[in-house]
Amino acid sequence: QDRMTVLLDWFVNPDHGPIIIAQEQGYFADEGLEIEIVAPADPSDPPKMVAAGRADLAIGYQPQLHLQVHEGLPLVRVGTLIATPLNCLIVLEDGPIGAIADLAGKTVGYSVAGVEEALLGSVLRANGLTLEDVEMVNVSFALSTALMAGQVDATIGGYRNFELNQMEIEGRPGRCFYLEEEGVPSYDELVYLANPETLDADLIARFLAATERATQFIVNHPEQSWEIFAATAPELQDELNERAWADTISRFALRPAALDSGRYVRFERFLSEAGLIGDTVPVSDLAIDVGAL
Amino acid sequence: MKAARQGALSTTLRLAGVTVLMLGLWQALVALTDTPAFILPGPLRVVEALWTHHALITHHALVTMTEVLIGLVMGASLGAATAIVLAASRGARALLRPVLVFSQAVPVFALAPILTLWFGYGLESKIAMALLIIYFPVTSAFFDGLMRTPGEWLEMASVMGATPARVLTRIRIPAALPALASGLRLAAVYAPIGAIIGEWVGASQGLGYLMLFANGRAMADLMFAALVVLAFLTLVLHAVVDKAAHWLVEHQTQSPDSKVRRIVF
Amino acid sequence: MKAARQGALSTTLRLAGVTVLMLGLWQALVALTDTPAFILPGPLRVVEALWTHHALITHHALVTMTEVLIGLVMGASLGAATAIVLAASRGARALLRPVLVFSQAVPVFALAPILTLWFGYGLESKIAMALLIIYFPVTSAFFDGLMRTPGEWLEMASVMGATPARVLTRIRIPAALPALASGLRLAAVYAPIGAIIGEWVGASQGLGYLMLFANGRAMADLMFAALVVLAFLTLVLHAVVDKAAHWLVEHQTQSPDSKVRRIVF
Amino acid sequence: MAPALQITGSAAVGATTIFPPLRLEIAAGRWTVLLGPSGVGKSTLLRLVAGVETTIAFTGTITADDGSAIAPRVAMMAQSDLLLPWLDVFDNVTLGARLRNEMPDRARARAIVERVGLTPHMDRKPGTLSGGQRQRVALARTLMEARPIILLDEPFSALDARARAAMQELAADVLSDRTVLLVTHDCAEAARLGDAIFIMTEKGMDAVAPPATAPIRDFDASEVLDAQGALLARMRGAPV
Amino acid sequence: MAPALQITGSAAVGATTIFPPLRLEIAAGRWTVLLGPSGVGKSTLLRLVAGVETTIAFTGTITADDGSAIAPRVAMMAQSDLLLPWLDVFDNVTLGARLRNEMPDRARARAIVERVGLTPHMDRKPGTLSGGQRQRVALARTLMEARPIILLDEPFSALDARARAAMQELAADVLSDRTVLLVTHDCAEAARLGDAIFIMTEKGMDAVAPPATAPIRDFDASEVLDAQGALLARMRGAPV
Ligand SMILES: Nc1ncnc2c1ncn2[C@@H]1O[C@H](COP(=O)(O)OP(=O)(O)OP(=O)(O)O)[C@@H](O)[C@H]1O
Ligand SMILES: Nc1ncnc2c1ncn2[C@@H]1O[C@H](COP(=O)(O)OP(=O)(O)OP(=O)(O)O)[C@@H](O)[C@H]1O
Ligand SMILES: [Mg+2]
Ligand SMILES: [Mg+2]
Repeated sequence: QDRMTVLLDWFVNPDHGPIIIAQEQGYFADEGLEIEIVAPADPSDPPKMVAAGRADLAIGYQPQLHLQVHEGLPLVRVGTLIATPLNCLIVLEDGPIGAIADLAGKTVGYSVAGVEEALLGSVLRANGLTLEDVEMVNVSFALSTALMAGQVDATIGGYRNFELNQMEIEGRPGRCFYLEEEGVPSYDELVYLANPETLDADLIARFLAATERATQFIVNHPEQSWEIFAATAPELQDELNERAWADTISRFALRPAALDSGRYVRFERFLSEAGLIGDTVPVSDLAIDVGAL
Repeated sequence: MKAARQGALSTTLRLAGVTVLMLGLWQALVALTDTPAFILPGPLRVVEALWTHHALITHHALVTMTEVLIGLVMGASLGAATAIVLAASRGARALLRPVLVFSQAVPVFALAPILTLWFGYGLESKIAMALLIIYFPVTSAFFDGLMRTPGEWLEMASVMGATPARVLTRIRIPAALPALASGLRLAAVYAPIGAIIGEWVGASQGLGYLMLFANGRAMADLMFAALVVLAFLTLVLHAVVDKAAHWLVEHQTQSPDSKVRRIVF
Repeated sequence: MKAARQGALSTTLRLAGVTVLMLGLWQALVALTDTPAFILPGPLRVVEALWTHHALITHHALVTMTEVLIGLVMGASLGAATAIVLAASRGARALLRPVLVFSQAVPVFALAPILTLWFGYGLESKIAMALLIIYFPVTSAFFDGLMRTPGEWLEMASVMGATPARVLTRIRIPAALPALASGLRLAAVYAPIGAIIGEWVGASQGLGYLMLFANGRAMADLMFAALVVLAFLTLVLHAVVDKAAHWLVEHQTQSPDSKVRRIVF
Repeated sequence: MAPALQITGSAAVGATTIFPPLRLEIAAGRWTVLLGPSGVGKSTLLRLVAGVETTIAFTGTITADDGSAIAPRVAMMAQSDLLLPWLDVFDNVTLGARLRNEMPDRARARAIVERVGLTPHMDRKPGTLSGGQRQRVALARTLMEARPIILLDEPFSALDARARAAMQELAADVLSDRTVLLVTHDCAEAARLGDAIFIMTEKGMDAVAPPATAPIRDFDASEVLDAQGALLARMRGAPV
Repeated sequence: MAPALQITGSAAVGATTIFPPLRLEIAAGRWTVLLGPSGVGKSTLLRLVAGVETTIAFTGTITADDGSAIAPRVAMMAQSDLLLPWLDVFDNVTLGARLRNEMPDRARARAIVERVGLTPHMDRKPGTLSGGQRQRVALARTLMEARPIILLDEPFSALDARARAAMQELAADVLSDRTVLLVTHDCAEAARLGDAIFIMTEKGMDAVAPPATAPIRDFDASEVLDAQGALLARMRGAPV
């Protein structure tokens, strides 16, 4: 039995389905792995901890990864958890914003500083606006409440599988503008990160194999997998998680170990053009296929 | 015995009264400001959530309480010790005091990644956080008290050929106990906040975790239920420390000081 | 005049010494614990970042400083006023004190969404946060001082037929000024933290915002540069309040108390 | 205007007797002097009359002959000076009026400060005054209180002979017509000032005949010296 | 063993003179008594000898005839009792030893407490003691200090005649052979105890002849009464 520590990006939620199911179904054990799962409260911590050697794997965001690598953190993507963007630009469904162009002069809330400005800028440009036309406010983790309470007119950084359901349950349904439909190159929302200098490719390959099996199980048995997931913690048993679970299934990477190099090249160029990073680096500095090592 | 029991009864009654008052205020606030329930739910909804989730809340409350108690004891001890060192040595004062202020000026939240790097995601980092947050009020209040020893006593001690250590233990520390008590009362209120912040930094248990979790899910009622439990625990802790502080001060002196309390309260 | 200038000089020198000491400690800590630079950069890199981004940092520091100063003045005034009300009336004590503790037991962070809802994302919500965070230490310390008036003075006043209001303003408040000073010193350290937390909850300006921003961009050096500036501002604020508190206490009394300070410091 | 007082009763703390049942008549508008060994309960008695004693329980009655309440008509100078360290001499002397929300009589205060010999120190804080100077400030503060009943607890104990004589004369002058109860250890003082003199002992209250002349007496008048000698002898334990 | 002391100099605070240049010789192993009007600087002088005066500047010298430092050989009883409110009578009396990190001589402490008449109050805190009882605790604490130089600042001022006489005798007994400097306002006390008597005035230091007999004298011996009378006359301002 080999021990591994995995840092989630945030509290356990349906996005982490494959990991939880693999754990519960014993797939990790089948691979000879004993996995310790740790959930932090600040999503910017786990990559640092992995870079510092505190854990073997962390869940991170592809857009953030580019910035982190450019700031010199020893990090590399070794696998994919969620293979599409989840991020969306949300407005109130019955609110005054009917199209993105209506955002001129309005306030947009965001939570994790970093790439949100670049993403929003690109979306705005695609709709004839610039960042100068809106006011951006960092509202921390109160995205939905800030929007529902009318403190901001739109939010960016909320997830389509989560915040949208949440708002609907609260009776203030939201409407999502999908970033990848508004000029932002598509990317992997959640990826597995490791320290390239210390990573153990064999361990990681076995880990990914287990999550791949779990993903297949989830896709094949959506109801049963929800039951298993919900049983792991009482706080997960509510309507929101159940609905989010259903909406997330189609977004799990079916081949977690597979690497689409083009995605990383395109996004690297996108960030460079937005001025967030300097010269681009080769994909091999950002992401690897552990199976190929 | 009887008096004590009556006292406890009246305290309970008063607390009950205050609770009702606060619930009323809360309901009024919600109604008046027209705050939506997903930001500030009314007390009824919160009580409901308390009932629905009582097992969950109890579990997490126990975890937090453990962190708080350990943090409080360690923070108060360390704080008192630091104050004594500062009071004892001019050199320590010149060097350490700014360092202390400096260290406090850094929001603990910013230190969180460093603390988790050093202490990991377990109980230790939460205790460290609670400790850090109460360390300064205790140090600061006790130190101020230690520096306020009436000069005549110090002069008397110096004529008597007292050793500095003995002046400290026999005169300055006893004379500063009311100030220490003041610091401890503050600490009792801050220790839970410290633990909560520690949990926010990274935890899978505790009321702080539960709050963030509920917040992330816009479950305002669960979040406020956890908050109410936390506030209640703090209230109890404060009452206990207040009693202990009174005892500490009363026990050592029958001076006019203690008489006042009897008159004024 | 000359003495004052010399005092200021020696204070500056001492601060400089302490700064060097702390930079050394920091460097040693980084080296010894082998903490990677993206978690805790060494002082040199931070100084470099300070230089590179000085315009940016100055801008945000000014915003934060404004919030802190307004919050400090308002929080200290409100806190002092509350302590006086509590000390003046038994009824207020019975009702308000638990409410006060209760209110403090609720982590400000949890109140943040409510505050921003009521006050918006502008200056007001940060001031409210700074105010909230220093309100309790000031109230608590001053209140404790007000309840410790030597009984003989109160007896004398009662024989003289004093009105309660005058006893408060002429005896209890002056006698409690050292305790208030103690509370103010704490407040000076906490007010900046309050403002920072306010900014973390939602802001587009200020050092707290800058820290979050730098954190999101994984720019540890910028984040620590902002942190250092914040700590420095706190240090200055603490020194100023310390001086003011000394003045407050010294000015009103030439009692043995004040003599001690001269002897012991 | 100044009432006569009658005190009858005993005092105790828990099971400990502080003083046994005793009876003390204090004549209206006169100086009544109380002598007695240390710890016999003199200060306690004064505090009971002023209504500020809270730890020692009194069983009995303390009444004024006009039937009105006593406490609101009392001014007391306690055994310790109780000066407020943050007020200067003048402000300490006028404290009573300020505490009652009245305008202090500044001219009278200045006159009294002059008569206790502290005009040069008017603006000084108590922390820098000598023991005797502090006591004189406390005396001046008490004399400022225009109350019919005055309780003085060893008011001249920290003064030299000359200042003591002067302060006795000042007090006798300012407090003429008031009902004064003076506690002292100085037999010469008792002989000089007392309209009535009592010695309080563990057994009770003994009246002693004062000199035949009216106070305030000359300190070296022979009847005063005789009375002083007699008091000293009794206080020192000579057979009664 | 106990040294003689010589004090020459003047004291001032800023531009204010506290006392003018004066000279005081204190004989070894004897009682030197210092009288003087209130505020003339007696306590200041004692504090200067003990080396604790910090606000008043002294220009001159204070030396012992054996050339060694004075401060470490001093025990002082200040004008206020300075009891620690959180210690009971016994612990207050043995405070010196505790502060020096020495084992207190418990038997001796008990004996001294007995002699100041406080054995029944041994376990009480100072807050509940009478003024005279507190003063006796402070006296007992000072007598516990086996120092060659003893400074007493009005040590018996709060005591009745009987207790005062007894405490004078106790002090004279315990402090025989020590160099004692006693400040008092009681001329009888000066006449009874002084090997040498000085009157400190605004102008300087005047020596007064003590009674011809050796102290401690009988309080009603005629030469003591005469000396007391002469001192009183001088203190009250009769022409020198
Ligand atoms: N800081 C100061 N500034 C000005 N004068 C001062 C200061 N401190 C003390 N004095 C004065 O010094 C003088 C000497 O005081 P000291 O206590 O020595 O008098 P004393 O002879 O002991 O009088 P007493 O018999 O009343 O105790 C007093 O007049 C006092 O007012
Ligand atoms: N709480 C208490 N418990 C027991 N005894 C007490 C308490 N408070 C006071 N006493 C005693 O009561 C007695 C009377 O005290 P009081 O101060 O009235 O004496 P006094 O006659 O004024 O003496 P002095 O001349 O020394 O000032 C003292 O013996 C004192 O020890
Ligand atoms: Mg008395
Ligand atoms: Mg004196």
